Amino acid sequence: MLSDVNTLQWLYGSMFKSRYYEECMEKAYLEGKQPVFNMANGPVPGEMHLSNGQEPCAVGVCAHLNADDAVFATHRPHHIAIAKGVNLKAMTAEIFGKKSGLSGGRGGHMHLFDPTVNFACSGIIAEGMGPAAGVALARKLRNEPGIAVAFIGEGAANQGAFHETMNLAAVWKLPFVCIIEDNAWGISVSKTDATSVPRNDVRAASYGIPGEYIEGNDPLAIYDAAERAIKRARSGQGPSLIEIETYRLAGHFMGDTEAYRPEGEKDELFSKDPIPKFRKHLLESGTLDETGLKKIEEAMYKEVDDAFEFARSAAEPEPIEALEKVFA
Amino acid sequence: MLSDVNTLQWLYGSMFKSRYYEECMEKAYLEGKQPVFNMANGPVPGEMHLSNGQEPCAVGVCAHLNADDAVFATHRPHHIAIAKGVNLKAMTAEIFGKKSGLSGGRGGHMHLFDPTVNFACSGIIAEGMGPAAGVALARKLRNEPGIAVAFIGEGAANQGAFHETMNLAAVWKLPFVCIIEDNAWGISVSKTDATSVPRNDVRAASYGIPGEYIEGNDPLAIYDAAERAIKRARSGQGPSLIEIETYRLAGHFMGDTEAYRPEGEKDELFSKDPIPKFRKHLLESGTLDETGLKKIEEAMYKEVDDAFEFARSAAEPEPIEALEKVFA
Amino acid sequence: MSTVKRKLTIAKAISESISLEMEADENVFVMGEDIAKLGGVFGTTTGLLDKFGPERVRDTPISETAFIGAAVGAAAVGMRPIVELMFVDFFGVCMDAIYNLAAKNCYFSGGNQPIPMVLMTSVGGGYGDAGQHSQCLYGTFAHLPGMKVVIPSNAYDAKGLMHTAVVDNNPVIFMLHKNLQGMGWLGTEKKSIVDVPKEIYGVPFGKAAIVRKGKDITLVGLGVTVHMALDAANKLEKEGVDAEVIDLRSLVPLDRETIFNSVSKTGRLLVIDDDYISYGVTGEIISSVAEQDSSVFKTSPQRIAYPDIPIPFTRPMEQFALPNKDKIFNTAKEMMEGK
Amino acid sequence: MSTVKRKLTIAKAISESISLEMEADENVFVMGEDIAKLGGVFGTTTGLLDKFGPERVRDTPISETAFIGAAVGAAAVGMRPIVELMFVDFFGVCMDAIYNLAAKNCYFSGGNQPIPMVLMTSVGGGYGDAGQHSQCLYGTFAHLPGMKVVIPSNAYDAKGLMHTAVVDNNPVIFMLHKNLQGMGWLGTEKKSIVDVPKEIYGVPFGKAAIVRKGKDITLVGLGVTVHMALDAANKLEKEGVDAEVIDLRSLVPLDRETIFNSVSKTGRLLVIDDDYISYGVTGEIISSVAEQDSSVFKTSPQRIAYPDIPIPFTRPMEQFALPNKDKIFNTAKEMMEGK
Ligand SMILES: Cc1ncc(C[n+]2csc(CCOP(=O)(O)OP(=O)(O)O)c2C)c(N)n1
Ligand SMILES: Cc1ncc(C[n+]2csc(CCOP(=O)(O)OP(=O)(O)O)c2C)c(N)n1
Ligand SMILES: [Mg+2]
Ligand SMILES: [Mg+2]
Repeated sequence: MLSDVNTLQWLYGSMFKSRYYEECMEKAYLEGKQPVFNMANGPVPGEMHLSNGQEPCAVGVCAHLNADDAVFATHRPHHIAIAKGVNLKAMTAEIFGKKSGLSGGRGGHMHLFDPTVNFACSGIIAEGMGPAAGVALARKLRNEPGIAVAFIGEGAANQGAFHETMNLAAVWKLPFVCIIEDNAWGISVSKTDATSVPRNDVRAASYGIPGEYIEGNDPLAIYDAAERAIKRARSGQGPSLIEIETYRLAGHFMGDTEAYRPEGEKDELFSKDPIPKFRKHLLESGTLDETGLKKIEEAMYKEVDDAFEFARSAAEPEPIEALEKVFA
Repeated sequence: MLSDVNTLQWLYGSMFKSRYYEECMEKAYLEGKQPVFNMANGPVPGEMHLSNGQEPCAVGVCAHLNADDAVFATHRPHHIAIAKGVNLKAMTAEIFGKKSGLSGGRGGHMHLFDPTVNFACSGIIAEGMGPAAGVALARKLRNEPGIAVAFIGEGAANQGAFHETMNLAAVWKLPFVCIIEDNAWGISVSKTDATSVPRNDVRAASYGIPGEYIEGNDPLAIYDAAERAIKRARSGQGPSLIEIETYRLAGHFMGDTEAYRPEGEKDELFSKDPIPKFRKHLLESGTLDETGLKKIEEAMYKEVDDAFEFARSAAEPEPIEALEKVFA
Repeated sequence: MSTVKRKLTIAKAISESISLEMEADENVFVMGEDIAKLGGVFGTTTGLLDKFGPERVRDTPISETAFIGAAVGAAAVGMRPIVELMFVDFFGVCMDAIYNLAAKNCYFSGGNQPIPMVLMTSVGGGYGDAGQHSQCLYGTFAHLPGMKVVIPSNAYDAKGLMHTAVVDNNPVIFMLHKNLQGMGWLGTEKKSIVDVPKEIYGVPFGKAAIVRKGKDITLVGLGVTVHMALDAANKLEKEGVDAEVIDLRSLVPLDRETIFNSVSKTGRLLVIDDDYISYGVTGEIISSVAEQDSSVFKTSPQRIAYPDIPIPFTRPMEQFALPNKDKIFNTAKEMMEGK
Repeated sequence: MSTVKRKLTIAKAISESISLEMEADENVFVMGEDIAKLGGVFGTTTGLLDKFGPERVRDTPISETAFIGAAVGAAAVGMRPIVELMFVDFFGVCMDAIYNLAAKNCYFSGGNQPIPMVLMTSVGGGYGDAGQHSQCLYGTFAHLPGMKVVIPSNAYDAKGLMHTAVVDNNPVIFMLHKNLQGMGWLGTEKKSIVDVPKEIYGVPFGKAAIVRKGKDITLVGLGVTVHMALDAANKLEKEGVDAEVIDLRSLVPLDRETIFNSVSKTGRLLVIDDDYISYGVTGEIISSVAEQDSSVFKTSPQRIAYPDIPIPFTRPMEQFALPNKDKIFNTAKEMMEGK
C-alpha cells in the first residue's frame, strides 16, 4: 500500500483541485443561463460535462505518468487534464473561449490539447483509443520512453473503436493502457442495459492481456492497479485494461435532470464521495493533520481561483481568427 | 453424432455442389482474362472470391436452417448461398450480370440477395453483422419464428462491427449466431499477425455468451456445434459464437499468387481437403456406397451445369436499367 | 383535415408524428441512444416509451454501427425502424451502415429488398458546442445516392415530412436543426413553432416551398437558413427589394424546377446554407440553374455558407462564421446594385 | 534535376516516392492492410517491406478505425505516417478517425498539434467490381474541411504530389484511380504512364495543370477523366473545335483561378467527373466560375459525371453510367453549336 507522503498529498491535492475546479466551472457555466436555461448563453456556452466524483480514476493513474506519457481523455476531461498537469490557466481560458486559451478558443471544453504534457481529449465516444495507440506506436518505433493511456467511459467499451484498438495494441505489444471509468451510466442508459457483461475487465481476455476491475472508487487501489499496468507497458510487455468503479456525482451534462436515476441513488453516491473519504483516511492514518490538509486545500483554491481569474480577464479572440489554423 | 442419412447426403451433396460450382466459376471467370489477366474482361468481371475448402462451414450450419432463418455472408459467399438454398440459376445469372440474375445484374458476386430464402451478402468486412442482428430483432419483436446467422472471416473479428453487434445481440438476447470461418488468412495477413488471441471463441466471454472453436474443418463437428447454438437462439436464450477452423484452398481472390503463404502450406491443405475426406467417411461408415455417392454427384453436376447454362444463355440487361431500382 | 390546431415546436411535432405512425403500423419502432427513458436528447421521442413500452422504444448501447446496421436488417424483413443518430457529427463511426447498406441494398437487390427506415439526426450549431457537435453535413449525405434527405424548417413540415418518411419504402435521412427543434435548453427560432393539425398528414418530398413570393431576387435556404432568409427579406423589403424565399425541404429529391422557375423570374440567385461551403449544397443549387440556362442570371449567383473550417467553439469566431440575416441582406443588396 | 527518366506506372511512381521519403526521413512509415508482404493490393508499396522491414512497413488487422486513428496519434507526436485505406469505399467504417480527428485536430489544438499524415486510397470503377468497390467519393472528402485532397492523373504528378503530401504538415487524402495505377490485373490508361525522374521532386497542391491549350471550350477533369477529356479533345480537333483541358490535380486546395481564367477565355465550361454528380465536384467547379462572373458563359456550363445511382456490377449498366470520351465529345459539340 502506498505510503509515500508526497504522492499521497499529490493524490489528495489533485482530487481536491479538480473538484473545486468543477464547482467554479458550474457557477461560471450557469451565469447568463438563469432563470431560463439556454446552453448558448453565458461566458461558457455549449455542453458541459463535469467530472465530480470521478477524480480517483484520474489521480490514481496520472500519478504514474510524466510529460512524455500521453493521455487521451473524453468529453468529460477536466479531472484527467488536471491530474495530467495541463496548464490550468490556458485550459480555463480555452473553456471560456479566450485568445490565450490552449487553442485560442477554437476547441472548448471537449477539445483540450496541451502537447507540452501530451494531453488531448475529444467529444466522440472511444475516439481517443486509436490516437493513443498511435502515440504508443510512435514511442516504440522511435525507441523513446513514454507510454500512452486512453481513458474512456464504460459506455464507450461497446463502441467499435475500443475493440479494434485493444486488438491492435495487443498484436503490436504497444506501451498502452486503457482505463475505463465505470460510472454506471452513459447519459441515461445504465451499464446493465448497454453492456452484455457486468464488468469490462473480462474483455481483456479477448486480447490476451491482463484486465482488472477496481471497486470502490478508491484512489489507492487505482494507484496500485495503474502501477502494474503502466510498469508492464513501460517494460515492453504490451497493453492492459483496467476498469474502475466510479461515481458520476453530477448529471451527464449540465442541465441534465437525471430523472432516469433510481430513487436514492444520488444520495447514496454522495455518501460515498471519494474526496472526504480520502481526506478522512489521510487524517486517520496520520499521514496529514488538519493543518496540512488545509494548507493543500488553500493552495488548490488559489491555483483554481487564479486560473478562473486569468480566464475571465483574458481577451476574446478576433472573430476573423476563425479562419486561421485550419492547416498548419 | 449425426446418423440421419438424408442429412448426411445433403451435407455431402451441398459441399460437392459448392465445390463443383466454384470449379465452373473459375473457368468462366478466366475466360477472356488470358493470356493477360485483366479483371475487367470476360463474362465475369471484377473480383472473384472462391470458397473452395470452406464448404463444411456452410453446410454444417445451414443444415439447421430453413427459409425463415436469415443468413448474411461475406465477399466469399457462394458456398453459403448454395447451402442456404439460394436460387442457383438466378444467382449464377447475377454473377454473369444478366437480366434474370437475382438483382438484374446490379449486384454481382459480392451482392447476392435472395429474400425468398433470406440470404444476403456484401463486400465490406463484418458488414453483415448489424443487419443479421436486425433480422433477429425483427423476428423477436414480431414473435415470429426464424433466427439470423452472420458468417464472417477470422479477419473480420477485428472489425468494430463484430464487437458492437455481439454486444448488442447479447444485451438484447437476440436469436442470433455468429459463425467465424477461420481460414487463417485475411488476404495476405495471417491470423497470427492480425489477431491478438489464437482463437476467437474466447471473445464470447466479452459478451457473456457461449463460444466454441471447432477444429478440423469437419462438417459433422460443425453440424453439432451449430445445432447447439441454433437451439439456444431458437429457444430465446440469446446469441452464440462459433469459430471454425477451415481451409482456403484458393487464393484470396482470383489472380492472387499467394506468395505470402509459407512453403508447403497449400499442399498440406489440399491433403486435408474436406470433401474427399467426408466422402471417404461416408463410404467407410457404410452410409453410402460408390453408387449412391455417384448419384448425388451426378445430380449436383447437372444442377450446376444447368445453372451455368442458364446464366450463359440469359439476356443482358439494357444499359439504361442502371437508372432503375435506386429507390423502391 | 380537422381544424384542431396547436402551435408546436418541431420536437413536439416529431414525437407526435412518430407516436401516430407507431399506432398506425406496428412495424414502426424506434431505437437509438437515450431515446427511451430520456425521450431523446432533443426531445423528439418524448413520451413514446410510456406509450409503447421498451420493446418498440429501445435505448441502445453506444454502438451506432451495430444498431443502424440492425435497422437495415429489420427494415429488410418488413419492419419500419426509426433510428436516431444523436448528432449528425457522429456519422463517421457508422457511415458504412448508412451508405453502404441502407442506401444501396435496394439497388443491390434489384429492388427486391427495399430498406424502409428513417435515420433521424440533429444538426447545426450556433450555441457553442464546438466542432464535433455543431455540423450540418447536408452535402455529405445528399451527395451519396440511395438515401432521401429531408430538412424541415418548421413544425408543420416536420410532422408531415416525418409521415412521408415513415411510409416511404426507402431510407430517409431526417435532419433536425438544433436551433429549430424547440428544446428549452437551446435557443429556438420562433417562426419554426407553427400550427400543427392533430391528425396524420403528409408533406411530400421533392417539393420546395415558396415561403415568400417576390420578384427581384431568389433566396434559397434550408432548415434554419430559411428563417434567416425570411428575416433578410423583411429587411430588404424596407429597401424596396422584393425577395422570393424558397425552402428546399428536401435535398434528395431536389426540386430543381421550383428553383429554376424562380430564378428565371428574378434573375438573381442567392443560396444560404450553414453546412460547409465547398462541394456542397450551394454549389449544387447554383450549378443546377446554370446548367439549365445560365442566361437567366442578371447578375452572378452568390452563396453564403459555412466557411471551409472546422466549427470553432468560441462565440466570436462561431458567430462570425455562421450565415445570418445581415450577411444575406448585404449580399442581396450588392446583387441588386449589380456589384 | 537529373535527366535520368523512365516511364513508370503510377503505382511504381508511388512506391518509389514512398521509398525515397522513407530514406529521407525516418519518421515516415507505412501501414495498412496487405501493404507489407503483398506490397499493397494495388502495388503502391511494393518492395518497401524488404527495404525497410516490418517495423516501418506494417500490415494491420482489418481495423481501419484503429489504425487510421493510430496514424493520427503517431502524427501528433512527430511521425509522418502514410496509411492506406485499401478502397475508398471503405471510408464508412473509419470516417470518424479521418474527418473528426485527422482533419480537425490541428484546428482544435489552435495549430499546436498538426497532423502530418497521408491517407492513400484507391478509387474508381469500370472493371466490374460493383457498388462497394468502384466509387470515387471525391466530393465526400473535398466537402469536409481540414484535409487536402489530391488526385494524380499520371505517374509524374503522382510521384511529385506524393512528395508534397509527405512533407506537408497536414492530413492529405491521396486518391489513386484504379484505371490509372498500372496494375497488370486492371486495365491501365496508357497516358498515365509517363517519364518520371529518379530523384525526389515536388508537384505543388492547388495548381491545376493545363494539359492541353485551347480557345473554344474548357474541359475540366481529374484523375481518369483528364484522359477522357484529352481523347475527346483530339476528336474535337478534327471537327475544328479547339478544347482546353485542365487537370485539377488537387480538389483541396482548388485552383479556382486557373479554371476561371480558362473559362473567361473560352466562354464554355464542361466538367467531367466519375464521382456521383449531385452535390459534388462538378457543382463546385461550375459554381465557382458562376459566382465570380456568370457573364463569362457564352453557353450554359455543363457537366458529365456519374449518375446518382449505386454503381452497378454488370458491364452494360456500368459502362452506360460512366463518363467517356464520346459523351464528352457530344456534349462539347452541342455546346459549341449553342444547343
Ligand atoms: C460515437 C458517439 N456516439 C454518441 C455520442 C453521444 N454521447 C456523448 S457522451 C455519451 C455517453 C457516454 O457514456 P460513457 O462512455 O459511459 O461516459 P460518461 O459520460 O459516463 O463519462 C454519449 C452517448 C458521442 N459523443 N459519440
Ligand atoms: C472494411 C473493409 N476493410 C477491408 C476490406 C478488404 N478486404 C476484403 S476481404 C479482406 C480479408 C478478409 O479476411 P477474412 O475476414 O478472414 O475473410 P476471408 O477473405 O479469409 O474469407 C479484406 C481486408 C473490406 N472489404 N472491408
Ligand atoms: Mg459512463
Ligand atoms: Mg480469413
